[in-house]
Amino acid sequence: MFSKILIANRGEIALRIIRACKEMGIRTVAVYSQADASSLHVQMADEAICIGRAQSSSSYLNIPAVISAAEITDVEAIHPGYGFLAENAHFAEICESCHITFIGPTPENIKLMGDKMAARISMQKIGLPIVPGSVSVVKNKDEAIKIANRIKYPVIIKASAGGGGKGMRICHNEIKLVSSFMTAQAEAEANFGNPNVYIEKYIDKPRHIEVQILSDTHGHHLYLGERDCSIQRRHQKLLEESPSPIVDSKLRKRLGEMAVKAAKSFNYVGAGTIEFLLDQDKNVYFMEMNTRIQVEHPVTEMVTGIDLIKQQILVAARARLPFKQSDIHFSGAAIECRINAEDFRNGFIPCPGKIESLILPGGPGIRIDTHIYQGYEISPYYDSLVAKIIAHGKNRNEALRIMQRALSEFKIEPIKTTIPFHSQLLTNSLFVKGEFSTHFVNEMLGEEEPAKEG
Amino acid sequence: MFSKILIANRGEIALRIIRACKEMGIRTVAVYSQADASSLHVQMADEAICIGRAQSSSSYLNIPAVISAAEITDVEAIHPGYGFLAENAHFAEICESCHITFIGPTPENIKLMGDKMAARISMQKIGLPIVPGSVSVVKNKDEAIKIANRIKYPVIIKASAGGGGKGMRICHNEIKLVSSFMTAQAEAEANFGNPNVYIEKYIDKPRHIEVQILSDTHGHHLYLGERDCSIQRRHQKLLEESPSPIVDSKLRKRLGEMAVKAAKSFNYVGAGTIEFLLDQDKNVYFMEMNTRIQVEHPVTEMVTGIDLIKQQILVAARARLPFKQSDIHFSGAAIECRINAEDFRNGFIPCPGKIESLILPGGPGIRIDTHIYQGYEISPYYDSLVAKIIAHGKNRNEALRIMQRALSEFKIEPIKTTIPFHSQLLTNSLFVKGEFSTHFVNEMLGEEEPAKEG
Amino acid sequence: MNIKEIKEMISLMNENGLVELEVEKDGMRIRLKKTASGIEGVSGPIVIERQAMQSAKASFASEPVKEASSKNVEIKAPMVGTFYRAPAPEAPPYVEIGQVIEAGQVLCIIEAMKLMNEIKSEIKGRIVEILVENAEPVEFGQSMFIVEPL
Amino acid sequence: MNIKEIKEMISLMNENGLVELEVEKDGMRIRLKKTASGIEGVSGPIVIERQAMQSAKASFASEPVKEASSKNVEIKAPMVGTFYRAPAPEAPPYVEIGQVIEAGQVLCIIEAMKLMNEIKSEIKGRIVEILVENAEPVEFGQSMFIVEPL
Repeated sequence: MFSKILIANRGEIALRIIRACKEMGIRTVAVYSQADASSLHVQMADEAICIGRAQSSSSYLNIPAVISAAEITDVEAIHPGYGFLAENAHFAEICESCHITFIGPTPENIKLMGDKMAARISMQKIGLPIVPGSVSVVKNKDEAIKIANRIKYPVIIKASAGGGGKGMRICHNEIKLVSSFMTAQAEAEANFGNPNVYIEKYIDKPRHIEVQILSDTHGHHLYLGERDCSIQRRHQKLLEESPSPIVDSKLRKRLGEMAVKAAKSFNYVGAGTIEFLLDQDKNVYFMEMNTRIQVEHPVTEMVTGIDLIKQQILVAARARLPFKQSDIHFSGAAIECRINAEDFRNGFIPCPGKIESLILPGGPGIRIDTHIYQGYEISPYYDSLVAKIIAHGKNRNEALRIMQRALSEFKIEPIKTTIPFHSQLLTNSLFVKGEFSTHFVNEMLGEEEPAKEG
Repeated sequence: MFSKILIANRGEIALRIIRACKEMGIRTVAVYSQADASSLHVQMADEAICIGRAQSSSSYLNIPAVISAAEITDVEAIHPGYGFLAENAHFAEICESCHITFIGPTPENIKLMGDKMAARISMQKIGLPIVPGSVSVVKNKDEAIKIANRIKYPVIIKASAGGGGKGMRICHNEIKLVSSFMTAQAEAEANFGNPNVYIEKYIDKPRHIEVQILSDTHGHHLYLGERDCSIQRRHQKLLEESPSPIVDSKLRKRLGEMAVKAAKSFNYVGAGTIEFLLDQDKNVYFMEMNTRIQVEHPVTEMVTGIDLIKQQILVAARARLPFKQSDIHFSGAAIECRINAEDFRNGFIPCPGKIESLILPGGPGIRIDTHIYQGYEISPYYDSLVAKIIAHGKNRNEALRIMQRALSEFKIEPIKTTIPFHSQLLTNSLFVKGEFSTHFVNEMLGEEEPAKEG
Repeated sequence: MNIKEIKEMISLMNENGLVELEVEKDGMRIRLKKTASGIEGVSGPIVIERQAMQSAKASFASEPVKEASSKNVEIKAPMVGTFYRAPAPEAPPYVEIGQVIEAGQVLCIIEAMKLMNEIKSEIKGRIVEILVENAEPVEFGQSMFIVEPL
Repeated sequence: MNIKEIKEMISLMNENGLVELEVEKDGMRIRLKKTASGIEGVSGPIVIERQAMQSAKASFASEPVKEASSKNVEIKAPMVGTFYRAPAPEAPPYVEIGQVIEAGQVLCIIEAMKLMNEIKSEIKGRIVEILVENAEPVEFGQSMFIVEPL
């Protein structure tokens, strides 16, 4: 086992990892930028090293600085958290060459899943369903029509270099497809400097369901149930829950076994997440895999009772997973609300600033993961996540009520946050009934869909 | 079900009850003294009524003021919390006569268990073991010798009017008994104005083990496992845990069934606690029953997943308990540390004052029940409990590590608290092994025992 | 002026709950200010003000309201209950605005637990304002009347 | 009024939770003001160094230290790594205390990821102090030298 770990991250996830290390008796080294000198992760680690300026490129993304800090503090391993260097295969390779354990998958694991298109092809090969359509560039109108006829309308045109919903066009028939194809190419060129587009079957109002997996270096792979992350806005998740209100135990087992099959197929190591889309008929499509711990991991921890960060550290130290699939039980329901310093009533624009007054929720069924405190200055340099509230109840209904109660307690002045968004969401009758898709937030707020009807 | 409840209490327990009500959709009325105007329970209740001056006698113990507040706010029930009016049969009777539901047992239940001597006699009658000895006043030396010969040495002489260890004398043989008897009478007279003493078998280094029970108005009684509260100083509990490290499932069942038998024997209603002493051979002795919710109820909630406050409210509304004994399962281990504003290094003297800087622990496995916030002024008028930290792990060892980690995170400046005491306790090897009695804190701190060797 | 004197000033501030202290004397000026107060304004050479309660629900005032041109005082509820201006529904009110009252005169009734408690004035004065409607609840310390002492 | 007195004032502020302290005396005026985390505002002829961040671990200074009688500046580490005073274990140090240095002159080496990075002075001056021992780690922004500009 490691005696000392460096945490190459900041904010709540750095604190989360420090907590796991403390409970395991492992000493911790925090790294921080000049903007984060008064941050809690700096205060709570055993050692802390300033590695650069506020800009991430100078600090948290600065590989030489991170490695150098690891060397001068003589750590045996680095935990990358999420974001920053967590899915950087090059960084994982450098760690390896410096004889520092990267707490995460192998560089090869990261590389394979980092190329989203290649990942889908490879998962299709082992029998996972993917969204029907081209997995390569569609050169012209005629090819587009041929593909659309094969996969059936509606279809969606996407920019190869795209992301975040930009440059997408939905087409319900051939006339629309013909008229949209050139426009889509032009938009792709304009937005991404690359005119390449591809065509997929359009999945209307899907659910985003992801499966948590855990793999050790001895070839054991487990699934820890699903998370429903359909509540998102512009591809930013806002609320996650486990179990999903639409996944029954049969579907859970099927999704879990697919996820384990995927992990096994390329000898995955560590904690990972397989993302699926579910259409309205509950058809399942593999989307991608995230080769890191995720922001929303606590909901899985609450319902399984398994500390995922501790397991990441254990498997990185080549330990065997201490349980079998049959040992994993799901208890109650857990919901996570991401409290971001964003003005919900003003297009979710980030609202950094100093916290003059703070009351965090507490009491039964509530877990708080946060790095903020009264007097803390929320920095404009990093993401706007200020706290995760996790509610755990004996069922979804109780978890929702606990969360509503917790939101009503949360005071953070004068910062504008997503708390009012969540309060509104939690009283929406469709949400309460569990009837929602990835379009739900847009619909609730009366915002435009990211993908235009072609 | 009630639509509106008044909470006749303050501090963390008032907040705890407000939380349960919010989750049940019940509106809340807080009452408060002038010293508590900026308290969190006042801020978080739907309505708040000032009922008197800072002194408890003018406010939280002022029955006409509490009842009057209940009448003007038109509530259907009053939750008394713990302390103050919680075990006041007269108050429960007044509530009844004003057609307000007292959320707790019947006045008769409270009265029977309020007389500790009568309670023991009555529990002995139904077959519960009690500590051997006199259950009435011992008039003279000769009677004392007769009793001691019957129950065997060592014995302890206690003042009938006593409490808190005062006026107690331990005697290991007849010579000591004879020499101590008159002294004990004189001390009882001096300390309590009443020379009456009684004699009991002396239980050396016992454990304080209590069983949580839950009874509805339909004659159903359940036990929710035990709490080990042996870590106490001058009869003030400092740390509680469930399960007890020395109670196995067989003993748990035996204690639980005794507790249920006790509750059943006098038609108890609501949440209650049966306190037992366990001697070093694990002989069990009934001590007393507390007819209220207790400070340490969260450890039971964590291991059973049952919200005791919600159950109190439900059974007060004459609902049936929604589970049977066979539905109660115990999961993992939970520990509660009471963080008091007391200077541990200076005889635990209370240290009220304004909280200038506050960081509460968080993260996985941690529940915080507190009414404090940065800027809050801890009042000298009430008890010194400022926060309860509850750690829940998959076993005692993990819970201890989570608690140690949480204690290291807790910052409350410039208030002196029991945090350093708990940090020291949690690294004590005997405590970690689970080897401790009610004398443990005195031994650890090198303090004098409350009862003198005769 | 030396450190010892400043120390004395600070302990004065601590003892008296001051948040700011400014002294100017023989070409010498000292100004001390403490955290966590809602009070910003400073006037005169030495200003002493008490900190107001934070809670919105704490509507009682701990000090009598004093206006610049008057010495009016508030009469506060000594108990929680229901406020009645008259001894019976049909009876005339005990007092009206403008009325001169004697010390010991009954001003209203507060009903608490079915008991009618007569509330008497401790001072002689003139009723300036009646702050509670008939049959409305009052909490402990809530202002009921504003009286101009005579 | 001297530094000792100011230090005493600051510790008085810290001990008593003052946020502002202003003293004017014999054409001299001192005003100290605190935020929640440290001493912030400064005016008057004597400049007080910005207080270090709360964390014991944040040992870098964000502002150059300026003493009343000098304009000395700090040379800080531009990267994390191991500090070496000489190009090789046996070689003489690049600079010694009292030595005059030119702009562009190498002052030390910081080793990071097995690379030896020469750290050069941006100013001409005289080495007043060397704050890091040979072969000790330095973090980003840590002061290594105090230089009196010439």
